[in-house]
Amino acid sequence: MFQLSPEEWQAVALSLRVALWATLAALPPGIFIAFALARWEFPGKQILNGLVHLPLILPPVVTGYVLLLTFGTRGPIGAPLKEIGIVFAFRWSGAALAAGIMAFPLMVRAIRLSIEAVDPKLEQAGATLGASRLWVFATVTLPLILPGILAGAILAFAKAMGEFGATITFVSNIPGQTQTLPSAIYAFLQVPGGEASALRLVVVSVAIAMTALMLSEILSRKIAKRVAGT
Amino acid sequence: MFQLSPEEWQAVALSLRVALWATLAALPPGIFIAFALARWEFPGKQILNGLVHLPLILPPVVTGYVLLLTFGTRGPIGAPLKEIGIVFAFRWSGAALAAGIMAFPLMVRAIRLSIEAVDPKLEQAGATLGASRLWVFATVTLPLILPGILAGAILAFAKAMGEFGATITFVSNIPGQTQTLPSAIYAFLQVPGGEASALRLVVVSVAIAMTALMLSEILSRKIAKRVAGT
Amino acid sequence: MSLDVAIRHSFGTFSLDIAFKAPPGLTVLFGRSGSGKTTIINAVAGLFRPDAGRIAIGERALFDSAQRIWLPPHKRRLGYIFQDARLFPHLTVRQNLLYGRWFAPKSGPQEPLDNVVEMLGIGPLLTRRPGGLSGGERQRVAIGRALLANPRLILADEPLAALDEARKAEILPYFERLRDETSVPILYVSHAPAEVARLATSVVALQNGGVARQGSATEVLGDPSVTPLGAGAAGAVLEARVTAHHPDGLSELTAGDLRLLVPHVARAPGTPLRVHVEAQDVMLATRRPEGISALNVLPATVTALRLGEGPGALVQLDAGGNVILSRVTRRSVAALDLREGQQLYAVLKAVSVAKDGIAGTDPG
Amino acid sequence: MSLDVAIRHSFGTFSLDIAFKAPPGLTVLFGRSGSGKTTIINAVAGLFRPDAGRIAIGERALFDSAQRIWLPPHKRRLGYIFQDARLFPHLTVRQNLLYGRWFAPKSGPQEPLDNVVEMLGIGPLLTRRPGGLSGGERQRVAIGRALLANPRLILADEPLAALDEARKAEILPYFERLRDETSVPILYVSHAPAEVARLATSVVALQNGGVARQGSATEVLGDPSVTPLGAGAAGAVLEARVTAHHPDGLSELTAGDLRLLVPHVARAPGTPLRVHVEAQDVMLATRRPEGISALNVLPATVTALRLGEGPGALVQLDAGGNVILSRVTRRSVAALDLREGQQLYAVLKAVSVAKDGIAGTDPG
Amino acid sequence: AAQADDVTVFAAASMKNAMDEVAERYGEETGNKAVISLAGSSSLARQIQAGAPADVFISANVGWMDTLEEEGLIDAESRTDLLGNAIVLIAHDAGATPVEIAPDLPLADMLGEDRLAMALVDAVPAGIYGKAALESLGLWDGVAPKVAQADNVRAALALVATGEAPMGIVYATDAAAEPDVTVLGAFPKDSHPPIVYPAAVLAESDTPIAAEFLDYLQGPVARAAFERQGFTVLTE
Ligand SMILES: Nc1ncnc2c1ncn2[C@@H]1O[C@H](COP(=O)(O)OP(=O)(O)OP(=O)(O)O)[C@@H](O)[C@H]1O
Ligand SMILES: Nc1ncnc2c1ncn2[C@@H]1O[C@H](COP(=O)(O)OP(=O)(O)OP(=O)(O)O)[C@@H](O)[C@H]1O
Ligand SMILES: [Mg+2]
Ligand SMILES: [Mg+2]
Repeated sequence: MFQLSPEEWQAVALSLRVALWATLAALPPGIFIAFALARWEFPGKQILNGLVHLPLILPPVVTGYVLLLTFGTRGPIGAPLKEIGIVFAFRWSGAALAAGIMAFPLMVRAIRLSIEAVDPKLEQAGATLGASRLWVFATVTLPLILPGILAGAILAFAKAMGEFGATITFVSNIPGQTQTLPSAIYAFLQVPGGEASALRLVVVSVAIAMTALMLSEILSRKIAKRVAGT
Repeated sequence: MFQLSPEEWQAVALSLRVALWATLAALPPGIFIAFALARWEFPGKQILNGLVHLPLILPPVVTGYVLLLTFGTRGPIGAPLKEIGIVFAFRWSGAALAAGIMAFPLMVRAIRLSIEAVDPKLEQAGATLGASRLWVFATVTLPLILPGILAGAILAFAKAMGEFGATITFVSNIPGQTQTLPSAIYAFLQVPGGEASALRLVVVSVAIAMTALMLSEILSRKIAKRVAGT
Repeated sequence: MSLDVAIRHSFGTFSLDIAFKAPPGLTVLFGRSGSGKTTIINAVAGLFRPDAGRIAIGERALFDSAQRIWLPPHKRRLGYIFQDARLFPHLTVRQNLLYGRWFAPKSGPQEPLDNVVEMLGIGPLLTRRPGGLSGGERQRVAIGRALLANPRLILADEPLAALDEARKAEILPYFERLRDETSVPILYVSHAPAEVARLATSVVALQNGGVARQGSATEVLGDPSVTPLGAGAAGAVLEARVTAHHPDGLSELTAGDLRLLVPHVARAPGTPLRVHVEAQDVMLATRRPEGISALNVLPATVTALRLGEGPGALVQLDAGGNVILSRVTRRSVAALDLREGQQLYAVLKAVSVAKDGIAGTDPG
Repeated sequence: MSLDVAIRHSFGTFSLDIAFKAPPGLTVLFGRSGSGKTTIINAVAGLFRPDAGRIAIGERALFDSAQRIWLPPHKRRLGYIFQDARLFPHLTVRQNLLYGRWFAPKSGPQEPLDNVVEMLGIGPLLTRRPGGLSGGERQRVAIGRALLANPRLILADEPLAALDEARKAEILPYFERLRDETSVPILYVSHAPAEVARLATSVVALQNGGVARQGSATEVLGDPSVTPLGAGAAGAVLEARVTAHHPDGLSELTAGDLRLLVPHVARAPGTPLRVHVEAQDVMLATRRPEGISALNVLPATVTALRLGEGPGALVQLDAGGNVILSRVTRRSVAALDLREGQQLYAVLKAVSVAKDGIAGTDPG
Repeated sequence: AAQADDVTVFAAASMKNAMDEVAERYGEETGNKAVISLAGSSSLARQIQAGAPADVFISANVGWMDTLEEEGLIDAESRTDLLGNAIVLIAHDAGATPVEIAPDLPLADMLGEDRLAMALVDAVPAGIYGKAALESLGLWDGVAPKVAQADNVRAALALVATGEAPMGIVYATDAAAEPDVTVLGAFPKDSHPPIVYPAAVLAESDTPIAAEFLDYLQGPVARAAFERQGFTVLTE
């Protein structure tokens, strides 16, 4: 039963790549926005917060469609990017973009919650010892929110592994290029007799995500232990 | 442009009802499981954790299909429930179940993160003053994680407002009974020229979710201020 | 009720192995920073489960590794004043104070909130939340919270460390009352000799996770061979009794055959009192000095003489049946030709005795 | 360098309105719990921005509401020892200690880590994380962290409160050295009279958010009309100098025309020293007493006499050009017929002076 | 297309089995590679509107092909109605007796309190055809409140297969392959607009093998594959 066809292997590899990149690329802006939302007051904060949550609220098809309109090669962002050689449409990078955007709210929330849990008194202590805001962030806040970042990243990774609606709407379902595991599963489910094949892929997808989840739990426990101090 | 048809109003009302119930019903088990994952060690913990994340990883159609198989009137859970008069299939309650399950991992993560941020020393202090575990939870942990619960709830609400794949697969789309906003939006997007109609509904959906988001931010800030102490 | 503690535990490099019996009253744990005081208190509270041992109040075991007994903290009826206050940040000060009340049995005597609030001077804080409190305010609320829980065992980990002298002077009598008027055993950590001398029924001195010495306050503080509180703290503890109040504001105490004058003590005649006389406050004279301000000139006999390694010496005296210690220089030992059995006078200023050694003293 | 502080701020019911100038050296802030000490220190550190005022070190303004100057904390080059230690939980003790080093300019004298670690006795903790440290261990690491940041301003909020006497005795000289050998201004909060007397160059007494009194340590502690540390703490601070070391372990000090014998002081002859003589340790005698253990019998003249409301009285004396205070009972005032201008003897035990009043004293 | 000998085909997802087979055979025979991207017709059409690098489009939905043609996005010359299909009424019950689907069919009564599973009746082709058929037979008003609309025909099939809905309307192709459903009857051909899958080469396609592949789809190999999946092949 676990013989995967070369195309399916491709889909596995692509899903992994997409989910990894989506997660990694979303992390820096995710951390930054989470920090801004947790610690700063600025005009438009509520709007930013709303924007971040948008992909959660909209049906994925709508998000995918919006991406297609804006990041497509003829879209207002896609066209100029194409000029400088960056193309998302119908590339795996587009799948990563879609997955990253869909996963973004989950990641930001998790990181934001951990930032809010950091005692500002520790950050103050860092400042009195000469660390500028940025250094305080890097040496105090960041290490203390590592478990939150990890939680955000794993949520994002899981979401990216499962993301389908926005991806297939934005970059279609081209084997070897944009066909991720969920898209492949979807295609199997559209025809008679495809269930067994779909199930195989579901199992693979779940196995990957569970492994990632387990690793993150172990890592997170390690971090927590260090901070608890022994 | 903002004339909604009576059917669309129904969809709006239904979406609100579904999202609210999904969120409310998910809260108690969400808090419980988050607590178990954050504070207890027990065999099968990793499996529970995996199960909770499953709806995130699986394509929504698969989740919907699994729900249909288990909670359908002939499913292993649905059949006995039917005996006692609880039916999910083709009911708004089924939509709420699907939305709740899809939103569950987001909620649990948020709450779990806040539980992990509660200083166990405060809980110990409660215990020394005579509070049993349950009382410590109710009087110390719970009030301290309110912001996390709120964050989890609002994430779940937003997700439930946007959930579509699992819902339509499980309870299909019956106007007035299971047709939520995302289903309606999806339907509009399937036909050429439906974009304008879809947009109207998207705007309504976003407006509702943004309002909820804003309220939660205000509430959460109030809670945080109280705890910071003045 | 007495408290029995015998525990063994090891944390990596630090290992604890102690056993002591705290008689009814107040037992002071002291020892240098890191000697294991908080660890012991946590074990008694049930916040930490030692590798092995037994902890019991009277006959009731709280923990017994051999019999696999383990009473969870919330069943121990504790009043634990933590070294770090640990107030509940989401509750107001009043709610913090009353927290233990929710869980305490409603029967039995209840300390009225108002008394405790007044003693601690936290009335104006009641509606605030702990967030903005000062260090000392926090500490006081933490004391109140523990005391108001109607505990059957009080654990106090340096409860007064963050407080000013005036505030300490207001709170100390409260602990004395608890010690004297209730049967609640109190385990009290303190570094301050004044507190130890004044409060301790019994003293357990810890060193590197072991018990270095244990005994009654009189024994431990009066033993010239141990100076666990530092040389400066050696002193005698006299069990005295108020005999009279003089119109010029002085009170007269009797301890054995001794008569002592001290500044006014707000206790009725007949009340028993503990008086701490620090060795360094006792001057020796070979003839009765005259024309001096010191009011207490006590005939005494040298019973022991111990020369330290430095320039000092500790002289143990018997004065009217009481043991008194005096700290003098070796030079004086030579100049006065001090010997065991010698008759002389111990000279003691009234105000020195009052310094911190007596309950209810009015700081004049 | 001196520190100028003038701030106004109000938190709901509590309002702060203070102005003081801290001369070079160590300025002790004291006052009862909740009087605003931590608030002031936080304002100086830049952790809290008062409604109005000005804070400056020498000519350099850290904060000036009129000129809209606000230097962020990380540019103030601070060494802040927090009342709650605030160690970084994710860093080891060593990393905590060296944290400030990353940001301090590499030029200039650097205190070696080892010295500080040894003074604080935290060598065995270096590789541990703060999580499992005891209260006192935490506090010591916090002291080390602040001192190792090469600060140009030290803020110490009850740094020794959680420590045992022996440990305090080891750390106090370090603060004395900082005070005497560097130009770093130190703002130091303490409730302990011994610390105040020993460390303070200048003292600011706070009450309810205002400055109740300010002056040099000698002035504040020597003024019989104020007893901000409680009556027990009144005392004189003598500016003395080591003149000789005697073979029997005593050291000889000179203050004005006065010669004092005290237990060995580990300073070279010629070193200036501050000696705190508590009023309650000074006995008065109308004729020179003989055959007594006290080594210091100082001819003195009564310059002021102040009867308190209780049974006590404070007598101000001139002894060889020094102001000395003595606390006696009213009964003694009557018995000795004390009057201003009277010639008499102040009797002082060597060990009493040594108690906590002198730097570098070997606790014999 | 990425390479000269690659052809990218956007095809409705319901054609997966047949298209996979055709593409494989095409590759073996010509050495060229047909890359098949399967998704909903609406997604694919929108992607083509946004400039997708596809060469051939096969839609399950005539409306979308019309839209693309109006916008000049396909080579109108090449457009051809490739496949046909039929819609059938199915039941979960294995022993159900076949019925004749005619205006007198008591469909509403047969359903009772239960649901009729269909694809979205205003959005998804199978649903649109089904609704049209019921309307022309005069049955729609009776059953409309009982229709459970799934987002695609496969989901509607699943509702019947699990027994959640006792009856449904799906393509004959899907019904044939699902063992858990019984076909009650086919809708008369004239009760709904013809069910066709139009195919066309895209206007922007720059590979000559696009037309070649479209031809291949109409050849014998493809015909056999399509017929094996139950489609009617409309081209000669
Ligand atoms: N945010 C705030 N809101 C209201 N009151 C406050 C706030 N911060 C401080 N206070 C009050 O200001 C007063 C001064 O506090 P501060 O911490 O400066 O006292 P402190 O002198 O350091 O006392 P302690 O010796 O107890 O540490 C206290 O009564 C405190 O309750
Ligand atoms: N989890 C732990 N891991 C390693 N060492 C620990 C742990 N917990 C406590 N210790 C060590 O045990 C020793 C005793 O700690 P404890 O808190 O009982 O000291 P203490 O007597 O209360 O000191 P202090 O007066 O400073 O509060 C300390 O040296 C501490 O570092
Ligand atoms: Mg401790
Ligand atoms: Mg303070």
